[in-house]
Amino acid sequence: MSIILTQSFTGISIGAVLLLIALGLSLTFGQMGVINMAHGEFIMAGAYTVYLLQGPLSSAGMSLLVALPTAFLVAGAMGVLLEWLLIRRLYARPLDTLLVTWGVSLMLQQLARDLFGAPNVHTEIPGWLSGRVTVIGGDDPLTLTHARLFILALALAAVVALTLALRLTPLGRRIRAVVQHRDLAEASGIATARVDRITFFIGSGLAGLAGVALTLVGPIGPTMGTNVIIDAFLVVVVGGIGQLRGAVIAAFALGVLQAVMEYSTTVSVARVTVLIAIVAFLQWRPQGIYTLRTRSLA
Amino acid sequence: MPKARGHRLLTTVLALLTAVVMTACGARTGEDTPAGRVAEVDTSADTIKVGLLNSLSGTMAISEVTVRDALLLAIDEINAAGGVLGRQIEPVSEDGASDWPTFAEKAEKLIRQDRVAAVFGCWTSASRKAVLPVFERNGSLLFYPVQYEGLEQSPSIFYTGATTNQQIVPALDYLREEEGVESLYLVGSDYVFPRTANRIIKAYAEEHGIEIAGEDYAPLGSTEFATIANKVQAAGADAVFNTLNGDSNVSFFREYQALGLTAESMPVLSVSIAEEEVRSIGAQTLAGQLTSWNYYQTTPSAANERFVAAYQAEYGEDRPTSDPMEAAYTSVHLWAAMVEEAGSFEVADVRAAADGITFDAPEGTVTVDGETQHLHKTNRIGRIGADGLITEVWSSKTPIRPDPYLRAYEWARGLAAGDRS
Amino acid sequence: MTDFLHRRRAPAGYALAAVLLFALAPLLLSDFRLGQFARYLCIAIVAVGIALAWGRGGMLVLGQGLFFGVGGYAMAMHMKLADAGPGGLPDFMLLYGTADALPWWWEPFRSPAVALAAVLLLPMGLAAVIGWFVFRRRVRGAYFAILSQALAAAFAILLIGQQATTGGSNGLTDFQGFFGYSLLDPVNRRTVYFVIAATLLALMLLTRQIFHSRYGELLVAVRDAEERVRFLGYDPALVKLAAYVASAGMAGVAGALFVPAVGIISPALIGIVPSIQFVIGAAIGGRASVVGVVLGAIAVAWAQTVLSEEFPSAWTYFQGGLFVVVIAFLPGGIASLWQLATRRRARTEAVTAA
Amino acid sequence: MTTAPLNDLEISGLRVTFDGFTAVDGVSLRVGPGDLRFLIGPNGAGKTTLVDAVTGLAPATGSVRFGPEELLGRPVHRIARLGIGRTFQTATVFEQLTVLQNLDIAAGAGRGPHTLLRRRRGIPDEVARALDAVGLTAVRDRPAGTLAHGQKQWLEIGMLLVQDVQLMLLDEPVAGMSHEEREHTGQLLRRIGRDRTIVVIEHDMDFMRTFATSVTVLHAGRVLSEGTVAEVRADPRVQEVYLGETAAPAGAEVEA
Repeated sequence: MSIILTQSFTGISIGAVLLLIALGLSLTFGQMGVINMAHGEFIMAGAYTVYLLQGPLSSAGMSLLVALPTAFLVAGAMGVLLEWLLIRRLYARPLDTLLVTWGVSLMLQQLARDLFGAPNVHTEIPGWLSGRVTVIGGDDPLTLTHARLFILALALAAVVALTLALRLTPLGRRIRAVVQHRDLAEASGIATARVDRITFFIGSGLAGLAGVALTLVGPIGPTMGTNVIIDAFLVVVVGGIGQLRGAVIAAFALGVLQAVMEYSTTVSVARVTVLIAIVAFLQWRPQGIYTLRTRSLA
Repeated sequence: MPKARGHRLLTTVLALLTAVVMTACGARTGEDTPAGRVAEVDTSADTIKVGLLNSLSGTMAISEVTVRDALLLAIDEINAAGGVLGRQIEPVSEDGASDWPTFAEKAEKLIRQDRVAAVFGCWTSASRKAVLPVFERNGSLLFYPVQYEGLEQSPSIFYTGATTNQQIVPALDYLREEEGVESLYLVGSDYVFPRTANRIIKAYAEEHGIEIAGEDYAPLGSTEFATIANKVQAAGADAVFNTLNGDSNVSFFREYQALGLTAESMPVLSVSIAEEEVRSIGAQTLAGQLTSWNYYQTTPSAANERFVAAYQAEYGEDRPTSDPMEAAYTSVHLWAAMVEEAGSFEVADVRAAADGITFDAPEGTVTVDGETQHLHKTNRIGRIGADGLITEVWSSKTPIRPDPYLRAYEWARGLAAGDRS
Repeated sequence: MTDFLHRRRAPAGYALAAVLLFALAPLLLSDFRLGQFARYLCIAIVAVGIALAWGRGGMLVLGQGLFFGVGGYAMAMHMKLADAGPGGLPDFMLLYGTADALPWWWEPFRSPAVALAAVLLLPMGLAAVIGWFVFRRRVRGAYFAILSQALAAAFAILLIGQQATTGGSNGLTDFQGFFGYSLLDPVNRRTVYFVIAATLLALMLLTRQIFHSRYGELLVAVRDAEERVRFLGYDPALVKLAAYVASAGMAGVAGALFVPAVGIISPALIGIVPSIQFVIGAAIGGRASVVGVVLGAIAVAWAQTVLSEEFPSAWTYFQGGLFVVVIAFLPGGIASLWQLATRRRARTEAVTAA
Repeated sequence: MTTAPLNDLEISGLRVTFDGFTAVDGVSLRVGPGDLRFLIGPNGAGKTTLVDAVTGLAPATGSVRFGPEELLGRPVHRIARLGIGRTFQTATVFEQLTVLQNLDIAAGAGRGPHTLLRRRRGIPDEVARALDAVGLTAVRDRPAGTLAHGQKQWLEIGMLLVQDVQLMLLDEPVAGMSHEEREHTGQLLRRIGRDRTIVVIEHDMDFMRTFATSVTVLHAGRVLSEGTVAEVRADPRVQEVYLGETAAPAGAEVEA
């Protein structure tokens, strides 16, 4: 009985990680149509930020908190650089963007290897995140770990902040205008190139946040980005283009599906099942859970 | 129409060529091959060449570079002491690039092009399986320095790491006898070593009345262990037998810790975590947990003190030494001893001289078993300390005779369906 | 005018390639180097299929490892059974398997005819099923690329998980014979090379024919304006499906030939990274040119062998950087440089003539 | 050439809804063979959506029949195979292919694999005729992407000709053309319209007045008026909602 609850929460916490790694993509891929394979390496940059900050800031908790905004800025800056150097030249060729950014991700991984060494590095988990809370006591208790709760909270906070920013701020309105009708937005005086860059900054910055969160559950190494990037894209693909709520639903649905399948079968079977479920789902809704309808032929 | 004629011409040429090559075929299977079964070793120069085949790039580089360093250290030592049969050893290093076909290709190159006397290296079973036919086909020698899943014996390979009865079986003995374990949970990465190890463990458990509370495999490189940790906790076994590889250990131990499991409440015995891995997983996470190897950096012996000192002097004070490195270091010394004994670099002579060769290795004295081409090795159970070093808590006292097919163990009968001898 | 020249030149080019592959390479290269070269040629065969599906058809096939693996495993299963002899079990099953009987799905591969047919038909059939579902629902672009990648990853995970019947992460290795001929004999290994080279040339010619056929033109039309083609009464899903299936078949054949040439097939050769590697060579060579992709694939594989051992770190930067620069600034690949040059020359000639 | 009987296009009760917005709201109309019907109306009247619905691009309810065949619910390419073709507001041709290749593809929907997998040898008759009809013979080997705007429109019409469509739906075929080009296009439509049914969406009133045999005026998704040019011009409702707008010179050319 309680294992069902435990697994549901496990699914939600897997979903929270998926949501965090996919959230930035749902901006850059979902809203701008840029397929950034180096997104995983921005996540890696966020994780290494925690590692670097733990040296000078000896307190693990402090360094984690400082790392959140720092990683956002670091990854965001990397994103802006990438956008300015390469991606802005390739908006008309989305598939080529995919390949170009994959090449960039190769180089960034090697850079990490040269800077930090090929082996994984590890960070300390702050004391206040290493415990757990007991939700249901008794013989067969349901406990939730602090780290997972923290990730869940971080993911939801990021979604709320992003939603509010898109809805309420002038910048958000401009971003949405550009997404919905680029030419019209340009014609009405919006500097679309600048909006693109800012959108990319935020999307990449969110990858940095995800990297900070990942240090709580997994290793920090040069290949950590590659391990998550496909999952992140699948979340956005299932969620649908241009909709944050799609990504949220997709992340938690995939997380719970994965957790349930893992529990009842094996991890390998679960992975394969989830992938096949996604293919089947796209049969039913090729454009994902939510779509923006347009009249254009393309 | 010149174009159409061009095509027809080409087609004809192709057809002819195909016909020619198909008739120019060599031996059928089963016939003797003209290639000969013994590699020609290049003895023309003043030096003797040996091959080092390790992944210097790719995912396995982390581990394999340390092995390469240990191999080079041993070669330097032998050269400094005057070489082998009076010749200096010249290492030819090739990168397997963590890619199995590349391993096979580079092995072929070392044997046929460089005509080396022996090759040292490989880490994963997959790479060993990939190069094995190359060594057998060319009649050359590979020294393989990593503990592995057993069930293998090739005249072309000397296995200087532990086979299962020198690592897995003693670990089970220890858990059963010293820790009183009555139920086990098996967690491993999804590849050959964990799956085979777990088959052995299950056979052992059946014989000794140990309950297997669960068995889970995660894809290599997997970092999501919440579910597996939940299952481990829910099963409530006395101990966990861990065959996870690399990165996955970080995630697994973090989840394990977060659930409030400890080395006291549910110890984890790992067989793929050595000093090098402890460093990248974090000693804080692993402190108190158990490992099973033949060697630790802390193993007390004069040979080990020399080895650790020489290694750290060469590669850095902060570099730990580990079991596969020690086995690699030992393998070069063993080969040199075999060559001296044989008085020849030829593979057949070296192999003939192998039985009974001993070496005073950092792990203690090891002896070559000529029949299986494995080593007699002492098993040591260790506990990981907060300083990242592993200290011995139990040992088999005497070297264990290698038994890759576990023929001496009644309970293991039928484990390898193919071993009907 | 250039078109005319091009047509005259192409057969000559292919004849030259035939001489290079069949005469010069075997003469100049040692057995060891020739074996390496055979491996590059297998990768080049996959690249030819990529030129068709991606270069011509616009479908970014990031999961060719799936079909490469299916073809490779089909061949490897047959070779394992042939080695084991009539009624025998492959060696790894005896070691890792618990069953004494051969799994039912291995049984058909005892027959060489079935195995050869499976090498081609299994990947094509699989591609037909995947493509039918995917293209009919108009899943395309990045969606298609990511899906095909996910499928390749899923296949690799599936193989690893079934160690008792697939050899798990070790894959299938240690083959003694290839259709009755001993692979221990260098003469036979050389023959394998010739078979691979002949297959590559034949598939290059076939693909060239497809490029110049009406179907080739139609494929370009579908790539550039899929919806418009629909209004002409074609079903673009079927047009794309045909190219996708053909490219899958080529990848399958390449995988099958890879096995006797290299002596191993394993899940590590068919996952996400190897699948992208197939595309890298094709992209650098020039995605839409048959000769371009082949040269690109061979060059990248060769450079990988040579440079990665000398400078592992620099090689990664170089490969990544080259890839980025070519895709971003020279989408036609190296092949387009050559086309650019000929076009310029043609223009100069035209000016001089006038 | 085809000997199929000439068919009527019959639309009844056609309704198209996007996310709650009704773009076409119960339109019924009938166009007979040999007719050159112009479909006019202010921006957002539902003209293009109507054509989308007929050609299977936009899901719709109601009924669209061409001769004996009901079109609604069929996939786009099946409708096209019934002899129904269209052009788009912005000329959509295969820019990388030559004019000849464009036309050859348009002619080939019924080709079997055997023909498809071979090279084109020579120029098929219907392609030669279409090249001649639309006056592109001289540029047949040029990539379509290099054609002038008007030439692209003619190429599109040529593609419909080789497709041998019985019902042609043209979306602003003369937008952006010079006066001479318009004249040329009009004559072309008149010629080819003799044995076909043609529906033209157009904003250019002069063009319409010169070449239309009949006119349907759409407004807010409904048919406002229908008849000859003179009848429609005389309709006070049309003057009120639509023709009045033409006084403003800009609005006539482009629809966003």
